[in-house]
Amino acid sequence: MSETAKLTYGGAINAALARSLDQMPETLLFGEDVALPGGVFGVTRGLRKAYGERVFDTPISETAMLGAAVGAAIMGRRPIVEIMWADFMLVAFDQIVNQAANVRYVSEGRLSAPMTIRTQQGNAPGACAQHSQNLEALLLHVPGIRVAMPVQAQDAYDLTLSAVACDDPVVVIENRTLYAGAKAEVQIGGQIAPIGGHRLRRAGDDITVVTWGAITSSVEAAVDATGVSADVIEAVWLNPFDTEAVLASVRRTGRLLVVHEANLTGGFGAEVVARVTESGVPLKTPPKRVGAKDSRIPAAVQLAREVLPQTDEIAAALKAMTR
Amino acid sequence: MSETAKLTYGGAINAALARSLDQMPETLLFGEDVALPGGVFGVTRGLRKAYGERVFDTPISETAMLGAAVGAAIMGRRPIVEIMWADFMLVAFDQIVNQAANVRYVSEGRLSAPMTIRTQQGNAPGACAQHSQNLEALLLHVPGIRVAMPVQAQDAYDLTLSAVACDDPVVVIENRTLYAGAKAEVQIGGQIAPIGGHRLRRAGDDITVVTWGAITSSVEAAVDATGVSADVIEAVWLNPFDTEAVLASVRRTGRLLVVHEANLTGGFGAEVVARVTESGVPLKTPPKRVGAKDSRIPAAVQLAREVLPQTDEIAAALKAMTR
Amino acid sequence: MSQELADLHAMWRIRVLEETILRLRLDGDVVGSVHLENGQEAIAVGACRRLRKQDAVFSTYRGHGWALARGVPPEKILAELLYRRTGVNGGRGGSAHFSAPEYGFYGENSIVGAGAPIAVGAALAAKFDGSGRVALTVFGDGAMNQGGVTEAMNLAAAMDLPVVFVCENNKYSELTPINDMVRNPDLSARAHALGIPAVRIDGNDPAEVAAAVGLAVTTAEHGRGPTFIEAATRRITGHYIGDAQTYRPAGELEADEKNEPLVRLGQKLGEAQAQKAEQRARDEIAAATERALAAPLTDPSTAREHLYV
Amino acid sequence: MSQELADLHAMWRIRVLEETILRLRLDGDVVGSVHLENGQEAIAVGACRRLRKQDAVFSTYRGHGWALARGVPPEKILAELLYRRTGVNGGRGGSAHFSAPEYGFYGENSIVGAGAPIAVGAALAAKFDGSGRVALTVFGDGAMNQGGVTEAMNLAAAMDLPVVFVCENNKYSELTPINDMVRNPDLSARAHALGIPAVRIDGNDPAEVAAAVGLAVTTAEHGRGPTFIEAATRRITGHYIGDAQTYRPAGELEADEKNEPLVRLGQKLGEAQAQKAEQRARDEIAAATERALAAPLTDPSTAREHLYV
Ligand SMILES: Cc1ncc(C[n+]2csc(CCOP(=O)(O)OP(=O)(O)O)c2C)c(N)n1
Ligand SMILES: Cc1ncc(C[n+]2csc(CCOP(=O)(O)OP(=O)(O)O)c2C)c(N)n1
Ligand SMILES: [Mg+2]
Ligand SMILES: [Mg+2]
Repeated sequence: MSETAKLTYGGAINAALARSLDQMPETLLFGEDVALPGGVFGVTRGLRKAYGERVFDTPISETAMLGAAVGAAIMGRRPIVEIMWADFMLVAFDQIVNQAANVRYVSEGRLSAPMTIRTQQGNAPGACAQHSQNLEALLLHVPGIRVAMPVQAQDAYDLTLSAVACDDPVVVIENRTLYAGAKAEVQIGGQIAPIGGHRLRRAGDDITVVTWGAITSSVEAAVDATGVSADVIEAVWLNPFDTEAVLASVRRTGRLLVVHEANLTGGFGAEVVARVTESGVPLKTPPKRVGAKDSRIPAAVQLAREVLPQTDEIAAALKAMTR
Repeated sequence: MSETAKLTYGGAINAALARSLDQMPETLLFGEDVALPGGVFGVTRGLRKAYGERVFDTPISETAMLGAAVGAAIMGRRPIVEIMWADFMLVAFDQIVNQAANVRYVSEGRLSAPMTIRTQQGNAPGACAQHSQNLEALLLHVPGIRVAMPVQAQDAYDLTLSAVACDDPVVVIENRTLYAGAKAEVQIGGQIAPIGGHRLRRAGDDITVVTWGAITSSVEAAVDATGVSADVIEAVWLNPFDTEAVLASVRRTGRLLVVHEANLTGGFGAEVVARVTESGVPLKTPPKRVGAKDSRIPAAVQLAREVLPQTDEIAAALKAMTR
Repeated sequence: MSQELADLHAMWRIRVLEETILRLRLDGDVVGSVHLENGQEAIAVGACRRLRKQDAVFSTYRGHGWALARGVPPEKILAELLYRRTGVNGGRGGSAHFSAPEYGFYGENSIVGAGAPIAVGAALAAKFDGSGRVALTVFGDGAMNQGGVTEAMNLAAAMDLPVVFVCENNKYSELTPINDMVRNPDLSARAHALGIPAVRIDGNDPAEVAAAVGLAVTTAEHGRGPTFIEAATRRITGHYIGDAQTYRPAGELEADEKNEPLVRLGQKLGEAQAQKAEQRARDEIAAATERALAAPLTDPSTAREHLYV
Repeated sequence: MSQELADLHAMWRIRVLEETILRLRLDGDVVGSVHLENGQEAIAVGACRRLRKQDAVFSTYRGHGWALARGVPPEKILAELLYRRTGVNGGRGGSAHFSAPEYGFYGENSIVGAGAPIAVGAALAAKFDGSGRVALTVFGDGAMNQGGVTEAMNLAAAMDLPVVFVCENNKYSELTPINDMVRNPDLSARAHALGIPAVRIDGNDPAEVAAAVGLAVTTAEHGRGPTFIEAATRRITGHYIGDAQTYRPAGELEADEKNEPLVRLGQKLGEAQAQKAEQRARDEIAAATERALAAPLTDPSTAREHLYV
């Protein structure tokens, strides 16, 4: 039974976690500061109180946390583990890539690891190089791991539930700049959708823009400011990625722009461009990617702005490509 | 003063390391089993004896090893650290991505980390999923880290020396199936080249094939078997990547095939395709990538063969694209 | 059959299995890296006889014997190494990374130390699933220097989770002596420091191992959390096949071979009994090998199944 | 000036620097996450006065005070946080990740525990470069549960490297009490277990810290390797700015504020001396702040420099 509630992005995640804990007794929720303190961003507030010991705080031991998630998942629990910043995955990347990703495949399907890793990433003003990276591309090169990246409150709610219900490891990448944004109407309590799919944020005829993550709003702003008639496809699921939807759009528009906040070289934008160009869809103009300029991320706001993709750069690309 | 010697691939690396230790007193060489035992593949044999305490064995502590390399490099040493398998980087990926890569940039050039990480990767018959991955794409998405991938003995010698002499962190990715191969004439003792560049393995007019790593020999075999007139560009340096050379070739051939052993999705092949198609170079046929089919790697040889790219698949692509 | 005879027989099963694998590897039937546990059989045998059906073992790449001791039929292990359809994972795991959950064997792990946190997770699940499961994870002396192992031990201690940490201290990590890699050769001290009860035992005596593991299981069952067992042993074979063991001081291997568990328990029980135990094991493994070799190779067309649901 | 008065003055410099940063942050001149070390100043001050020019400090994100105690001019620290050209890294490091090697301050680190292995590397370099360097790395109680810290300690112990491991045990990791995250609250036991001499000291007494660090430096200098110092302290401010500290039991903060190092040493030295020390610090930091604010912002066009040579 579906109803609506006015929720922030963070609130929508909280609601999805509460529902998971409520309706899926095998769920566990843990991470640093998530239980008694309710999370450093307040996203897990109230859940310990409501659901008791299934929600707990952990030591600062990402390897143990992720390993524990793998082990608990193998045994039939449905752990939801928070890695406070995506950058911190890297101290424990083995447990994702060499462990979680292998469970189902190597066991020939005898075991599975229905675990969800919640994390958040990206730059926020003043964040240092070790707290600013966009790392989805690293995960997307790893078969066996699913990746979702919600931006709107409704998606934050829906994708979190789909991830928790998924019988394979899913990394849900959130964004801390969105947690406490404006409230939006969110449909809650509806059916949990299977993983996959995309969101069409703008519909148009002259260019296809594929994007994901918080920068989606810059893309929308650039489209609106330029008046370019663009399909804006937000890839809320990056694995599985909705290649068909992108191809169908490009077949119509004949142009492809991919925008992500992650570093350009080796970003997932390259994969999107490769899939589209390999398909042989005719293009009226060469495809283009906008991403962070190959660099570490400086703390200084005025420097970070030079490195990270900005709305005007996206707008310029839209105009140049559709001219 | 340059002379030649008959060396295996492993022997060439050993010679390069010996020369580094000999001529660069600030070098250190360490890793698991590298010193007294001479390395599990024998690549570092004799170096402890010849160079004493600068060559030493470490505990099974990749985080401490890589962190120690960062710290020693910052202080002016030139550490060469061996990570026995690229898969094992992942227990300590933080020290590469969040530490080594940041040193020069974040310190505004006041510090640098002239360290070399030697590792080896890829599948060999019977290797399990945790000892078979090709992980260069993960490193190539990280600005601040250089990546080399020698296949021929001469390159193993040359690139190792260029890496050690480089004032930034370099990961040299070797391949264990090559260590004990046939001996080849290797020019030793010549000038140490700066990092960068490519090798043209075959010259032709109808298609450009970009490849790297041990699979280069499958590409050569496929070109030779099909008789297709192909430029085969081996990207021995993946960062810096010789985009110009690739573009120049494709401008001439009008066709692009990229072949790597790594998993297709999110592999560096996508980046190559993206750079070429973004450049607007006219293509006579859509570009194509051949890589491992998105999968974990099974130990069973007959299964691994299904997943990993084979010569006949490359040959088929060459024929189909030039038909 | 006396417990000692049963132990000896169980150890012989492992030894013969490993010898068989060695032969298959040298003959080229098995390919790739293979890690044998000759000399260390008493730990798997002593430990597994105190584990219950609901318990879960997480081993390293050196895990054939643990799987066997846990009850996995030798035929299925051999078939796995031979990449047959009848292997526990149809050959996807191979020698170093197979699992057989239906026998309480949750898998080998080829990343040093990585099984420890996963075992802690299995114990965490037990806190909620009413299974009464105890998770046992085994790793080497060298693995103690992998940070994740300390993290796992601390997490288990902080949460009082039912885990048994077994450190097979065979004094070497691949080709490097542990004593060159640590200041304090008493590895159990690290567990103590985390507040975990820890014992150092003779890992070449299955009875001593069984006693220690039995106590650990009881401790875990009663909600009192993890135990750490440092079991001294020696591998009397190379780390991998082809390892010439030049790193061993003169005489060491000979001494180790005198003290190895099969020799020791065999001498205690007398030649007649020992030979009977050995022969039964040989017969069983020989039959299993034949069946494994006769099984069909896993169909290559299945290679891409089971990546996702 | 007596040592005690010098210590008090040095601690006041840190306190006023942190207060200034807080004000700048609340005013919006400084943006992003900022971690203050109010209450913990005695550790940086006591330690740094026993370090020599050639020594190297590796701190956490909570490192402003360590940089200052190491001799980095306050103006350069403030300018860094304000993203000015005169900042130690021109604003690329910011509050949580700056370095100033010319002052022996090799940087903050925003990855918990990651500085420890790097410090070990700096000590490793000292083994070969004739510098006589001792590397000091400081981290929190929570960082003890990050595996890399154990790895780093073991490597330093095994190789007898000149490292001082300082654990600032302020009893909390962000919002979580350390005692909920470990069984054994004596964190120094872990170092002991690795064969590292370890002491637990009052981290709110700069003299006690100096004595412990002095001994550690001597130990390291003489080739006897690392020392571990667990310094008990309390932060009397939030973990980050905006942290309401609701996780603290009633009365704790008040007690901590009575026992904080500036109050304690101030009372010992008397109001007159204490006020003089404070005032000098205030004057100095105020002047530094003015200069830092007056400096030009780093030119955005330099953003892409220094990625590679
Ligand atoms: C993280 C990681 N680092 C290195 C290796 C390579 N390696 C495989 S076995 C081994 C030695 C392990 O020694 P120990 O833990 O004592 O176990 P043993 O082999 O003696 O049983 C090493 C270094 C690995 N598999 N994983
Ligand atoms: C690897 C990693 N995990 C988590 C964090 C997030 N984090 C930042 S500070 C902190 C608490 C650290 O506590 P402690 O080590 O006691 O140091 P304190 O802040 O008390 O000085 C955490 C969990 C991080 N920065 N790095
Ligand atoms: Mg061992
Ligand atoms: Mg703390």
